Amino acid sequence: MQTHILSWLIWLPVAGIVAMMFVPRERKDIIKVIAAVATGLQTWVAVILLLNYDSSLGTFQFLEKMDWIPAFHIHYSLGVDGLSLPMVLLTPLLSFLAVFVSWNIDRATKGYFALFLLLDTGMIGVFLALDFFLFYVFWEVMLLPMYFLIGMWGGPQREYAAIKFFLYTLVGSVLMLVAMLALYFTCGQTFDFITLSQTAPEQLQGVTWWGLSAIRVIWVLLFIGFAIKVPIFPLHTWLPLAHVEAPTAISVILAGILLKMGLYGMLRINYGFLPEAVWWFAGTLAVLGLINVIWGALCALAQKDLKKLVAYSSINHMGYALLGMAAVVAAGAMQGENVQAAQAGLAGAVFQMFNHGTISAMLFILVGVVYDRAHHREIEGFGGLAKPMPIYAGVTMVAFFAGLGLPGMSGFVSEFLSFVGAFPVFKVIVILSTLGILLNAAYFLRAYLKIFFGPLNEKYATIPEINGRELFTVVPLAVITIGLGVFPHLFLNLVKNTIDVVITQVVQLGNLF
Amino acid sequence: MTHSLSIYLLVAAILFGLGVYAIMTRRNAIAILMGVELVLNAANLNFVAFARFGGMNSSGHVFALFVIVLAAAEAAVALAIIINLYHNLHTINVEEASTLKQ
Amino acid sequence: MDNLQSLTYFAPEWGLIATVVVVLLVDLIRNRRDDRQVGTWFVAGLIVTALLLLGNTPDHTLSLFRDAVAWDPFSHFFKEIVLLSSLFVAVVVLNSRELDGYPLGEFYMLLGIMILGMFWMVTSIDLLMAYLAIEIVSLTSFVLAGYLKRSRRSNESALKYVIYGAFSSGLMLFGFSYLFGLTGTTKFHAVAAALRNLDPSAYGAVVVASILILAGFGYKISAVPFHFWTPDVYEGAPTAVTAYLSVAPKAAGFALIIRFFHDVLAVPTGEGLAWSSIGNLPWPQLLAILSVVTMTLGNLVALRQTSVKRMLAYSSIAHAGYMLMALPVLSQDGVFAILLYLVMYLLMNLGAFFVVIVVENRIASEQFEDYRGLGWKMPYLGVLMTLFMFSLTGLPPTAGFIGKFYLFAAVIKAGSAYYWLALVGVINSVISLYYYLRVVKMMYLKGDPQETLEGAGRFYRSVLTLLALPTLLLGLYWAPVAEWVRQSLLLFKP
Amino acid sequence: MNIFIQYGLAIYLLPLAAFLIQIFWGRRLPRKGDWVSIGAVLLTLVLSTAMLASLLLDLNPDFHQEASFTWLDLGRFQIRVGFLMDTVTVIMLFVVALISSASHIFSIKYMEGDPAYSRYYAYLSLFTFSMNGIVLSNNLLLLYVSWELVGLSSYLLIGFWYEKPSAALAGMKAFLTNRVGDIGFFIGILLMFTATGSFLYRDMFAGVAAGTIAGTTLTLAGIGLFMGAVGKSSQVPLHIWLPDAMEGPTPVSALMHAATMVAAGVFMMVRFFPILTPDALLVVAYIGGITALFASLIAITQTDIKKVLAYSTVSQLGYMILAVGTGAYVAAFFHLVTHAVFKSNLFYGSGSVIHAMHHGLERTHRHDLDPQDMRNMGGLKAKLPLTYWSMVASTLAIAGIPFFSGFLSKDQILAGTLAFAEHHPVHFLLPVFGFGAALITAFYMTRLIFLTFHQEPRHPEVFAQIQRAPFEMALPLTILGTGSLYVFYTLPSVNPFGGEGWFQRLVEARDSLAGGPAADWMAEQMHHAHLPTMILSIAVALAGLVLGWLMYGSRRISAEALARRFPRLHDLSYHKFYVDELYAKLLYDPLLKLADFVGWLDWDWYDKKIIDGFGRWTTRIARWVGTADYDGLDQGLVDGVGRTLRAVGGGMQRLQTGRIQNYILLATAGVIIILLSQVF
Repeated sequence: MQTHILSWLIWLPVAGIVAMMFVPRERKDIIKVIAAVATGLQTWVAVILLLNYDSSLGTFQFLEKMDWIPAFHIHYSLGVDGLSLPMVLLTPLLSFLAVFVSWNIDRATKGYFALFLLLDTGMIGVFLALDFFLFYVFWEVMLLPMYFLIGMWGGPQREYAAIKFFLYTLVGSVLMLVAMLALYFTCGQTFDFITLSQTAPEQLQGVTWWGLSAIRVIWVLLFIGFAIKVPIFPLHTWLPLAHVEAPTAISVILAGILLKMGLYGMLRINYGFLPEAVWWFAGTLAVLGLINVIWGALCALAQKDLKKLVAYSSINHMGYALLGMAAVVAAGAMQGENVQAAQAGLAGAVFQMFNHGTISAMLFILVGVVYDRAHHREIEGFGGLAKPMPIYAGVTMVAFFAGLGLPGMSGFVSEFLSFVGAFPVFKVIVILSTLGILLNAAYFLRAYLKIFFGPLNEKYATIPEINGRELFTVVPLAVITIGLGVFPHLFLNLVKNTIDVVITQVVQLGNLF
Repeated sequence: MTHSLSIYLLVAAILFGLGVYAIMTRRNAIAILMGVELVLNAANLNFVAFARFGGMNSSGHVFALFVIVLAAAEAAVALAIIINLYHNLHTINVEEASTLKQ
Repeated sequence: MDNLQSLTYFAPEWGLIATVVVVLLVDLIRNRRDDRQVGTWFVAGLIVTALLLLGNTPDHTLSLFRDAVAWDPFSHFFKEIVLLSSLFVAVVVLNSRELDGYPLGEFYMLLGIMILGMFWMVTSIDLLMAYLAIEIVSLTSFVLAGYLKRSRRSNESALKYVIYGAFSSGLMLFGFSYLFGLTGTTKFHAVAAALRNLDPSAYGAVVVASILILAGFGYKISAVPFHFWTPDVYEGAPTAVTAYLSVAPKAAGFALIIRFFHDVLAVPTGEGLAWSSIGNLPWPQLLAILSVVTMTLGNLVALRQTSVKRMLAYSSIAHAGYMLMALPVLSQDGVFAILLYLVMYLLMNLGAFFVVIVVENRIASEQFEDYRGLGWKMPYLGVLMTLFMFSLTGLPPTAGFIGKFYLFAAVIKAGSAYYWLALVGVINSVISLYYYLRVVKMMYLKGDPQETLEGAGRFYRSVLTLLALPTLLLGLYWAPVAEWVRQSLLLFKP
Repeated sequence: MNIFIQYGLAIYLLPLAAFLIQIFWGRRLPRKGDWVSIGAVLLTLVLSTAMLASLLLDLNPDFHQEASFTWLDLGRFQIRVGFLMDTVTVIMLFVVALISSASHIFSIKYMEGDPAYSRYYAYLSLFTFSMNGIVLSNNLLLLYVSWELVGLSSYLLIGFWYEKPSAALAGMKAFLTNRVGDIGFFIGILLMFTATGSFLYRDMFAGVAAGTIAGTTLTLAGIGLFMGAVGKSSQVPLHIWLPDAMEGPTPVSALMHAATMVAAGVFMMVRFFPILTPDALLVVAYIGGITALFASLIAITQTDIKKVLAYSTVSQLGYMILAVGTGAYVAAFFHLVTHAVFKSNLFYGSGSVIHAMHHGLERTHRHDLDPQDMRNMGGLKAKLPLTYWSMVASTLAIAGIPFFSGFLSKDQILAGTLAFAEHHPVHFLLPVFGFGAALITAFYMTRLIFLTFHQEPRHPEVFAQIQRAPFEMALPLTILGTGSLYVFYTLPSVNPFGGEGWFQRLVEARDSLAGGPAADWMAEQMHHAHLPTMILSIAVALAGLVLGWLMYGSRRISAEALARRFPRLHDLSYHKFYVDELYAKLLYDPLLKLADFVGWLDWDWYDKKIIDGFGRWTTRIARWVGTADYDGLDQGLVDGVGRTLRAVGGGMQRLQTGRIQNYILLATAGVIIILLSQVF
């Protein structure tokens, strides 16, 4: 049965943009309401999707396929499986919340929300596309609104940050374009994800270009493209800058969704089409994960700007996911076919993607709350805020402890699974990365101490408490974080069968040498 | 026969070289135009020589005729532009016409 | 086919000639105060020509005038491109203030003759015909570039154009003469046949000849190192003319270059449309390198421009470089990609130049600095300019991306030997982002959103919309254009 | 579901419910909701008492109930979690419930009027919940989770008075120090899981028994797990957080930092004893022994009453760990129980003293004086008689005087070390640590009692204002003070020296699965060592008492003179052997410096110099070539690659001179270059 629920998800924000066009730009209230309604409806559709999703299957569901450009075998092809479902749920939710986070945007409101909705479409499209070309188009579509959103509504260095973001990601995506075309022509002229995952591993077998394995060349091209988005050291320097300069809502989206696209792309495309190279690259991936963990944590520890701290914590958190992803090789014969570990690692990575989405979103929203009031983010510039803002302090504590991986919160489960999965294969690397557990706690607690504890900074004696709108944007995320921390199976049941599909792909097709 | 052809070709090549040299070195716009004429006529010489010695049909001659006509037209247009330049700049030194750059 | 018979296939050309004559007559007898009258006649004539052209759509290939001119879908496509861009430019000139105070009658007449020249350029399959056509186009464009007689800049640009043009065509002609000498004929196919049987010892002369010829062609499409005239002429010429020069003659040049390199310097191999170079001469590699140099230079120098118009001039060099990428692969896909790119390029490049015209009309400047806050002052224009800029960069979902996509696809399809070319190409697109984005940055990120300025006016709004809509829509659905291009891939073969 | 498991579930969830109610609605409830938490904890006390009673009825040491469910199921990867109910669990649950109840009740008065009263009770409930998790867990995962949650509640409660920078800092220090240990713990878990494929203790033990994990790996896993205990039970070298943790409210110190939370490490080691290899045990023993002696040495010179008790706790925990290491792990658990009672009582006593002092100081407006400093006290016996007698009982217990509970358990531990040393003479230091610590413990506790309660009050005006402890404080003091008597641990036996009784019958030593000592053999050895140990330990304890009396009671020996005589030693002890300072120098500062450096490296160097400055270098080269335009560098362009490209573009742009003949020259040059390239 052909349903168009996925198309609804993609095009609802566009409908919002169209509706906005008929509103004069002075009517900011109406524009905001339209944005809220569009993303709200989208969230609602996503929930319907969740309710109808059959988690006992690991394959794509709700498939939609239409010819787009038949001559080039390009299709408008959508589908959702366990890898994308979490992000498909998270994207509308965060977008919806971000609308409220940006409720106070006064400058060129119409443009802001129109671009925001366009961004929304691009993001969800990336997760739903089952056609490489479509995927690429959505991938790029996000860049433009992101550029404007950072560049026009950002902080003092916004132009620099915006262009840096744009250039960085464009470098990655054009490499991806080349890889995509190379795949297309070497693997039976198709962009279809499902077909490619079958043909690519066979057709590329043994092909060499300039003495290099074609699989590895394509892998590296794609990997760079995705690594920039994740971001993986040493391609990460756009991130702190973009985060610091972007308006709060955009930081939320950036950290919550955009970073996940890199990992999603790797799992979907690198792992799906080039399983053989997974074996070759897993070690590097784990090392990069380790570097991300330690480097991100150390940088976060050194920050004086709270938002930058949170930004670096993103780098740190992505490292855990990379470790988990690398763990998939545990399922190989050389590691004693430790499917357990592969499942744990991959589940950890996917879960971490989702969790970082909720947790970092929370963190950024909270940073925004205090920034709106104090107009600065210097960690040293506060002190004793727990007194005037007890609720804010409490919520922030939840977010910080979620960030440092406290058990009972979802972040712990995903980090734990990643470690458990990666440990049998990468013992030393994992042992070194456990240092991250300590450093995580160190930078979060240190920041918390300086901001909320100690004698009250008299400047902020009358700082207003977090208001209802702001609470509304954080509480759902906190509930999800704690809920999934206690009942992670709610999440993992959705993805586990797809994880098995990925593992099967990697093991059966990849371990040929 | 080939021997005499190569003489023509050599002369043409020399003409061509002289023409290019003139275009590159003369400051006077008119002189540059003359350089262009040299280049064109070098080609003409080639055409005619090939047609004559190559035992080919008359298309070489025809080509040369057309080139002569076009060269005249080109000269007319170029002169018009140079006159115009003179009106504006009171010089026909091409060195002076270098405000559009970089 | 003999000359008399051939004339029946010449309907569009007749239409053009009639248009020119009508314009001439109207210009003589019209009311001196009303320049627009001529323009209206001219546009009407172009429309008639277009109808004639559409009525004359070839479904097979023929050669006319004793193998001097081809009548094939390939040339038909280019005629359509030329005519389309001419229509846009003619209409815009009608409403531009740039040419205020100059007689429009002659302008349109010259334009008409230039179109005729381009028609012949894209159809010629004879060295002589090609030379004549190129010269016709050149001579008229010299005059058009210098049309602002009282403007020193326009003057200077015309002078440079004429000297550079004459020089290049001289080189080309000299190359032609060698080619003629080597083969004893001027017909493309006869030349090709003769070259195929040529003694390899004469390949050296072939190389010299083809490089000299390349200089002439390269000048037309402004490929490095024959591009030097481009920025200066583009800057000095009236913007409408610049816009036109950046599209129509370039397209015609590509038509000629494609035809020449595929018909003369390459032989078809296997089934379908694929070629290999004659005697395995390494000119495809040479073209690949020229393409890389062209796009890189165009992009890098464009980075440093302070004038939007001049930036667009360099960008047009870069785009020529992108298109050249698809030549060395010598495949049908390559030709297809170039043709498709030309369509997209026409839309976005004309659009960008027209925005420059509007801005020039409004604030009398084409400097980056003066674009500050323009997106707020003229919202509609800003959005369209942004679209054109992103399209020129090649970001989806715009026409520019589709064009680039096919180019890269053609290159990559040719196998791993040209992957490096594709890589250089994509990296160049990243570089180009920087300067295109500078326009956007100036328009939106700088300046005060509160300011307003009088809008572009209904006329320009509609013209720009006509260009912008397809620029966006073709990025989403380009199958019809692709089909159109696919049907135009048929080149005349004897 | 078994009734015990149901009880366990109730005990587990009741405090959680109380926590949730308190944190969200506490402030709006009557009495700020303290009754919710107190009610919950009293219920757990009732339930655990019932369980203990039922165990006492049939005295079956093999009592064992387990229930688990699948928490996560990814196909082949599964995590099962659940509860384990055996005699150890039940006893521990009872101890936790008892001390926790006492703490809840004590706090009613102690925390009266605090603006965050309900938050305080919420945290207490959270702690009880987490602690019960540790006790009930039958698997490493729930253990680790609860372990961390205990850390969280400790963080929250230590930093409860967050306006005080030292308190906030102490909370963070506690959490981070614990995390250091947790890294080892975590690695231990990873090693265990990787080898046995399960988190359940059952499977772990089976794996060790079957040899799935053995040798160095097992030793490492054991040491890893032990590192968790080192952190939580504040062993050297991670002992630094516990004394600072005294910044928290005193009932919290009594509950967590004396009796339960810090005992969690010992509890874990007791649980895991069978899988610890002899090598791992040796590490455990030495760490414990060193801690016992080391901390007691520091306690001698401390003047803050709570600090003395804190170091005493560290020392006693060292005892327990030492016992585990020497194989006498039942003795360790026994000491854990007795210590929980008397040490928490000592804390409540000190709390009572501090409370009284605090109010006294308030009334006399002597804000310059520290209510916790023993040098400001003296003679309090007269004002706080109940507190005094209760504390004396507990002091005698901790000193190891017969007829008090501490004697029984300490005696067993010392017997264990002696027995161990008999068989491994190389490790003769272990009993030395033990007996040495016993001597010093007796000494500094005597010192504490004398300084606080005897002699003349140092500040009579404050003294005059001191009031006796209110009922809510007196109740716990009475109960727990009584609990320091030996007889509660030996029933139905009343032999004050034998140690056998319900406890010994309920908790039986199990054989090591990893090559450690067998239970029977160990029991026999300890039996042999019993008599000499008893004599020696009584002697040592008495010596300590007498010495303390001499120095602080009768003042025959002047403490000040001694301190002057051995200034180095005094300073070392007074400054806690400078461990904090050492760590600051060797660890924190370098780490922060490293972080700053990496941060700089990342932001100012890598990004600005390499990514951005990629351009600067190429520009320089380009300028050297003489074509590039240097001005371009500083203008606007910020991105480095961009800067490079712009510079290169500038070089190329230079070609565009505006002179037509240059163009032609260049074009010709181009043609020639192309020609040449084709020729060659």
